[in-house]
Amino acid sequence: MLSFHSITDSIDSWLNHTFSPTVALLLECTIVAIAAIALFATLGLVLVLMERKVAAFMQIRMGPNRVGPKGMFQSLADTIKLVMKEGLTPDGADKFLFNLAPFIVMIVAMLLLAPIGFASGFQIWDINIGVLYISAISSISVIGILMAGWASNNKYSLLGAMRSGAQIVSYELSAGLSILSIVVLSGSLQLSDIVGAQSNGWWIFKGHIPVIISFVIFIIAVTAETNRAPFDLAEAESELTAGFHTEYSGMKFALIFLAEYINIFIVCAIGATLFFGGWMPLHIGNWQSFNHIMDYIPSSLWFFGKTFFLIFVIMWFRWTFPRLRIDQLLQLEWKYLLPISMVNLLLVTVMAIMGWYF
Amino acid sequence: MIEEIGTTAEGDLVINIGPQHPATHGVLHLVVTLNGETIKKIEPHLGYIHRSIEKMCESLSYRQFIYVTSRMDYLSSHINNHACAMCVEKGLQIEVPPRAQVIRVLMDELTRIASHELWWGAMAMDLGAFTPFFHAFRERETINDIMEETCGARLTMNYMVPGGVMADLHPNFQKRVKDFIALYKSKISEYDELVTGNIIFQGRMKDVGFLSKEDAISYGCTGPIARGSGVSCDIRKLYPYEVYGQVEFDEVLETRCDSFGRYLIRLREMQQSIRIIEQLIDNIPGGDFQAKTKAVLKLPKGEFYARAETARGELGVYIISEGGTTPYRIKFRSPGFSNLSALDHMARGGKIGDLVATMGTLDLVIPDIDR
Amino acid sequence: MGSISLIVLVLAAVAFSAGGILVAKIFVKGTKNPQKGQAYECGIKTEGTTWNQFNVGYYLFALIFLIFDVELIFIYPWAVVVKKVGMMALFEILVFIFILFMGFLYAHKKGALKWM
Amino acid sequence: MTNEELKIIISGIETTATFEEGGEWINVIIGADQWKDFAQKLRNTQGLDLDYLFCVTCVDWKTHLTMVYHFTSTIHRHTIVVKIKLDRSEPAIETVSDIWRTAELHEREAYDLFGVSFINHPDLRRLFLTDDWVGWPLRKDYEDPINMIKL
Amino acid sequence: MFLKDYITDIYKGVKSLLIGMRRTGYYFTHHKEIITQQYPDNREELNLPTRFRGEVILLHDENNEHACTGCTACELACPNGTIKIITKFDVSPEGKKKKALDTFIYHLELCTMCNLCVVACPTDAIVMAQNFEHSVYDRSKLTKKLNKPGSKIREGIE
Repeated sequence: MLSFHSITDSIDSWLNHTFSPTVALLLECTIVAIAAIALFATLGLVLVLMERKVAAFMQIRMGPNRVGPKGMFQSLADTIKLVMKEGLTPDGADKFLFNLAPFIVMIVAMLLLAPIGFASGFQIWDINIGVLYISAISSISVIGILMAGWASNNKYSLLGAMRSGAQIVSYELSAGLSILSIVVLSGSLQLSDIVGAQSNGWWIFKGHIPVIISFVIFIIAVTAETNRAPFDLAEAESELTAGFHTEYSGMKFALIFLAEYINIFIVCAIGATLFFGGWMPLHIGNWQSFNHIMDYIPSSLWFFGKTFFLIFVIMWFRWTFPRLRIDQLLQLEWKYLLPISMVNLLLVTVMAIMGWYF
Repeated sequence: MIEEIGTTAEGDLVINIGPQHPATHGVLHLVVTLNGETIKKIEPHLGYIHRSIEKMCESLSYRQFIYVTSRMDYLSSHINNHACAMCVEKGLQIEVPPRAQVIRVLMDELTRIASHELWWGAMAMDLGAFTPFFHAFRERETINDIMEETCGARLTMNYMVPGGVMADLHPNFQKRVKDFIALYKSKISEYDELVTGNIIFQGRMKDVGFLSKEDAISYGCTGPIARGSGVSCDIRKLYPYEVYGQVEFDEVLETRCDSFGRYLIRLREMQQSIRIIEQLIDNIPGGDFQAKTKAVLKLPKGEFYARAETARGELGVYIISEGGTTPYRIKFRSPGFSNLSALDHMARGGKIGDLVATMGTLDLVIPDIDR
Repeated sequence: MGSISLIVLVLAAVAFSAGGILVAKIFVKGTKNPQKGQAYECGIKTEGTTWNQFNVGYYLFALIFLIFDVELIFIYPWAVVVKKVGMMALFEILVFIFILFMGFLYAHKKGALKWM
Repeated sequence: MTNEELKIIISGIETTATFEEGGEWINVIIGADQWKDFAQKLRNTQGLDLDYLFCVTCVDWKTHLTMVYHFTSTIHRHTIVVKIKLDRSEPAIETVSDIWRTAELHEREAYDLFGVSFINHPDLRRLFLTDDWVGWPLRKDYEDPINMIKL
Repeated sequence: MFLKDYITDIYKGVKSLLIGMRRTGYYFTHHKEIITQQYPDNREELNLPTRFRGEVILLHDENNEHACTGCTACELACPNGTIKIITKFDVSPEGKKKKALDTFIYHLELCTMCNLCVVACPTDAIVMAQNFEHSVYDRSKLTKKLNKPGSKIREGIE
């Protein structure tokens, strides 16, 4: 069976046989970098097209259907357009920070790729504090947004950045707490361990209602953290035209835009890993034959399938709900999500200690 | 905090919202003074689309000037034309044939539904929900198609002439309108599912943009805005024109006084319009669709004032005639202009998000304000 | 791969972003126009400065977040070992979350969580 | 309330008021000096209660300007029209924007297009036209060779 | 009681959101409801109603004859000065001079399709055509001469 694990292993052993260890390491680094960049580019193209198609079908229209078969190359054409656009920097802007901001958001998005297990045994860095690493790195993205908003010297951008600051830091808490409930159940911070703990069933099934609650909280919190509607107050185009990236154009805009979509992918990938067992195939109790068939589906397909399902849910939110107001947004977090997730964490703890899960 | 509202102090942010802004639905320019997110003052700047229609009309004949008024409130262009035609008829003392009266009322109500549909979609879009906009256009397109078939145009129909309507109804008209009513009734529950019942939407709309009954009268608000504050001001009920006196419908009133009240008013008004259409569609009397008029119309010396209930409120047409073929002075009392004056009062103390919600319920059409 | 992957990924991100911007630079033939440098404010010139003192409302949340986030970090090591320690861990975290919750209620009562 | 009854009440509160026949509503003509007082009384006199000002406009009669105010009472549903002659060279009249809030924008419009200055108006500026515009477009003798198309 | 309200709030809120998602989910899976018209592709099926007002045309029959007497009623009726009629004097075989149409100039760029000229025409010589694709690269192309070269007035039209 073709799997990423064997491919990476064979590449690794071939490199180490052919070259000296230093060169092999360098070459591996290059391969990883190229793979990451390729993943970024592909994901950007696919997710933008997916978003537009999902939006279109929900809005009883066709969506992009001119460029390529069924409009498949629409986002490629858009990318080419964005490359051809002039990237302006406003006169009054803090030029250094203004140009730095897209790099920051891109670096954050890229760093978050490291601990994600894309397939069985296919992970860039299986860090033993994976969950902590993710919470830590994802907090940095707010700095990029604040930087972009403040440096633009534009009032809309400033307001958007400020909103986004208050919003992201608030939702960080309940996202963290809901992730913790899985950590409690799995007893490890390492993502591969968490996936391994779900080999006999995903946490969302094994964990009863408390895990479902923490999953709902997680989805709401990450929707808010990635500035997606209904929490897109940082952009809020009917209020602040385009929020923190009002002044960005051309390639710099494209980078911010891309990073946003990559962030969605990453949080959905983490959600899939924590709650849906990552690359683990679906196994149902003692149905041996069913479980065997499921095993034949490659693990990477499982992972991407789950992730894209979560992405679809987040898109579904966007094209259904109106936007919240800033005070309601924070009220939702501080009045509902945070107390609930605290209590929920205790419930999960009791469940974990008593062993009340399958 | 509250006592600071209305003053400008250090640390306040002055932001221009409009003329090129997604929430203003046109070229309205608001200068907003903010403290953090809280609005302290709003100053509307108008005139970006001012064409001085009143001056233009002074050089147009009584047949010609009607078409210009379609360009004021283009979403209820038919009702604008109606008010103008009624004013001319008042001056000439023309009796409009019953068939024409019914046709006019049918078209008015279709226009009102189309206008409210667009508003419903745009309102949801202001609050960040894009999908309802497209769903609203599905119904609106059907009305536009009906209009196109009978009147010859989709938006600026110019179907009215002094004394009646320009052409008879299209043979398909009755059937298509009935189809539309069936379509509308099958989709009405979706409006509640998608928008009205949504908790986020209600949270955004409730207790936002408060306008008390006294303020609504003092600011000269009409239409759904005043009715949302409990002011009875439906011209169709108070001063019935054409066949409005003979059909059964309710004047929708709400006493919530907030954005959500105004939102509900418009939703229910659409249903009242459907009710009017249902009563009339099978009872269109025969006869002429136009009264006999002279080729060149001359209004007698005097002043004439006619009003009609557009989708936005009371439209008044005030003609001063010196006996010639053109009006000496014409004044359009447009609903949007008065409604806009209340915006500052309604939005003060709220957030930027509230401003958008309030402005959405005002249903501003900028050419109507600028004229 | 180990921690070296972080450096690799940062470099990849920088290369990707810089590459994109540079490629765009090659293609774009920009024209000079003083209007282009203006900040976008719906086509009207900006009034006053943007970088002035700002309502404190936004920062309060950042401060409260800081407190809670630090507390949250303490829960991480606990979460890993909770299954091994058993009942004792539950009591400990009960006390911890109780104190945290009291702090939360205090902030709520003080109106710090209300938007201004 | 019929027009005759209204006439009696109005004559009672303002002796200098004259009436103009014709038209569906009662037309009251008073001088600009009495206007502010009269407006207060229109709003507050019991039985009149004209709380809703729905149309404010000005007419250029080439020899003079006339301000026209349309009032309705939302309680009694009667309508009256008040007309005030103004000097054409320097038209000035007291504002009523403190009695009816809607007048603020309407008076700015009249100022913008006719050049009537409203005394004590809180914010009397051009509404539609730019602040440096010369002339009053809706006056009959206004000429704008660039923007006006003669048919 | 506080807790009960708290939980009912959450329940109601989540329910309303799920109802909304069910509606959009329905449309996502039911592609038959799509109402988009693929405009330039559906030119053939595009059925404009006969009353649709696209532009003014002067009707010509197969003998290249029209019904315009050059009476300028349409020119007077037009609010925008869209129509300009230039007349000439035809000399009939009996030697009588008769006013006739020379050039019917139509400024499409000024036209608002208000139909007043068609209503005003005493001989029904002009009608509204259904063509709506008027875009051109040069504004001057929108000024049209409506009477075809060599056309003349139909017999019996006064």
